[in-house]
Amino acid sequence: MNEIALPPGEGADLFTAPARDALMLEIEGWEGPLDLLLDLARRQKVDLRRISILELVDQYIAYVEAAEALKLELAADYLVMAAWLAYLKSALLLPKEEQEEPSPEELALRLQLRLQRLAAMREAAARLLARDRIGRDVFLRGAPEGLRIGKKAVWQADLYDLIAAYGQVKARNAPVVHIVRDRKVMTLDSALARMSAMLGVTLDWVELREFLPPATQAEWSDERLRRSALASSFVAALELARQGRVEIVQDHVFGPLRLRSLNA
Amino acid sequence: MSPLIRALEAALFAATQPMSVEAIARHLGQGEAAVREGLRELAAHYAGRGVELVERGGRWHFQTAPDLAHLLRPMHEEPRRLTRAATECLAIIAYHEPVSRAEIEAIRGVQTAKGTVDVLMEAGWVRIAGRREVPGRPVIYATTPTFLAEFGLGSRRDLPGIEELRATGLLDPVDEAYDALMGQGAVDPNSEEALRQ
Amino acid sequence: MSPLIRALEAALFAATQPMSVEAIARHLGQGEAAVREGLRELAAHYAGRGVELVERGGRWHFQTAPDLAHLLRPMHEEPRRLTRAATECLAIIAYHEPVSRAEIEAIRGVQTAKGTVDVLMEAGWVRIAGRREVPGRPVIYATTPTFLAEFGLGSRRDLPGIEELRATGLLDPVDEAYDALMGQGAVDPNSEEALRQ
Repeated sequence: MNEIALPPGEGADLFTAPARDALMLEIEGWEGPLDLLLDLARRQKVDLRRISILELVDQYIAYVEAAEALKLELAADYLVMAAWLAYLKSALLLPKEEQEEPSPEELALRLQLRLQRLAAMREAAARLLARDRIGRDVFLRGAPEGLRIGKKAVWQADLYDLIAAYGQVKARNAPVVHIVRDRKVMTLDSALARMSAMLGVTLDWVELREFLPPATQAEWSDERLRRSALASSFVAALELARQGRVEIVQDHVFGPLRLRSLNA
Repeated sequence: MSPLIRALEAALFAATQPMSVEAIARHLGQGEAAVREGLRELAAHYAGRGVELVERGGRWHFQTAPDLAHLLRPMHEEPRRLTRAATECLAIIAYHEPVSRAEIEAIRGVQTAKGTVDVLMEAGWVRIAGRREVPGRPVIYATTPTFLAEFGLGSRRDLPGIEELRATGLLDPVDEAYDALMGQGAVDPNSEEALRQ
Repeated sequence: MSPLIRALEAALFAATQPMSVEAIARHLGQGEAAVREGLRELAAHYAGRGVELVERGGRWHFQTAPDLAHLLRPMHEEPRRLTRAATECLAIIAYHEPVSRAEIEAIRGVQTAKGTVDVLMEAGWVRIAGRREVPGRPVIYATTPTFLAEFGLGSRRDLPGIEELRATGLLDPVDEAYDALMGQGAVDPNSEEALRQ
């Protein structure tokens, strides 16, 4: 911990006017405030564990102020960092008993640890790139004959397997047996016969519904059966009209259908 | 080993095409006579090894020894029967493509291991046909032209329809899963008779 | 020259990718121990020549000697340069793997564009290594054997300076490093003074 600080004076002259101009030229060069901080820290030309955080804060804030003076547009995160560093600086300068948690010493140390880690990775990246890289420093065989590696499983199946499998899936999972409940219906034939017979005894207009068996009869009381009878009777009426044996009128849409025998 | 020989060896190894003596000399900044001499020496070094340095039509290149050609070919092909799970999967993809794994599972009624579809892709019968634009963007699978060719199908329309499967009895419940579903109690006494015959 | 050595030499010359001992043994129908022994012998034979046999991430391949780069570079296209962001990302993944995007960003102090990690994955250097079992289950990244091969690393232990970085705690997250420092109880009152300078 006692390595954090820098002997007074050292590094103080590093941030002079010409350096500031040079710094400005690099404005596009930084990847965010941490990157800029690291660069500034390095300008202190000491081990990162020995940098002066206060020094660094001053340098950073000076940079941001200079950028503002030059009317350079700084991304918001640079300003956020500047505000945070200003807070850190004032906290560091406050008497200890007025400090809140976390302590400014902790914040400063954490910042320093972050800078060390970024610096370490930056150096690692440079060392990584300096290695003998394939395609740049060392080269592989330019025209390898190629090698087919390992066992090749030749999967076998034929169309029968395929459709049999599909059949099994269907048999297993689709509803296997369709049970259609035995439901009474009036067939078209019986509707035709009934309608023909009834038309034979009257020359008047008769509404379609009157051809249906009366609901009072027990066997025709089922509503679903009556709907079947209505549908079959309707189709029977159309059939008789097609044969030219009846005419059909309907006064308005959805109005009652009336039939009259033509060959009386 | 002389620097020239090392350079020749590296240059010919890395070259994408056979190189003429002139090209090598130019690249390495050496005289052609020295290069020719070096090539002879290098060829002698490799003689009888697994790799040889050979001249063909005035150009030099490395090649693997001809007697080892069998090592470069595929090993042996191992015919393997497709598992039932994989066959069902393939069938569902063929009938329903494009279809996601979840949809395959819904149709099969059982979980389908990722490896099952992988086997079908390895066989060249199934391909990834994109993603379904629904939450999770699941990958969807379809069959390949190879599949049609190997299964003797002109197109997917040639796959027998459900009615045809039913007609051939392929939809008849034949497997244990069905019995399990139906419950043993529901077995028609006649069929038990039949089974005992 | 033994038949095994010849076969090894031919197979590795012909291979389009680095090969593991297992793959070579399987391909040649040899025992792994014999293959390992043969590889050592072959590597010794090539040591100092224009071409070398090297092991990278458990896989073996031939490559030209590094000191001949100046002769061969003019004959080859230079690989695409990496951006600084991509290089840093790659280093962070390599030294910290497996690592999530948030962890990369914590070290770099900036958001990492989605494309940056994608470029590394497209290059075949980085792969998705699963998910971290923390809230949000972030994807975690790690390097590939291709990365080791392309950067001439026998294994991750060969990453430049990794032992030193590990020993000095520079690969630990800031929180851990902070706690470690505090845990030592070695808070020097002078340091607080120093910070206020």
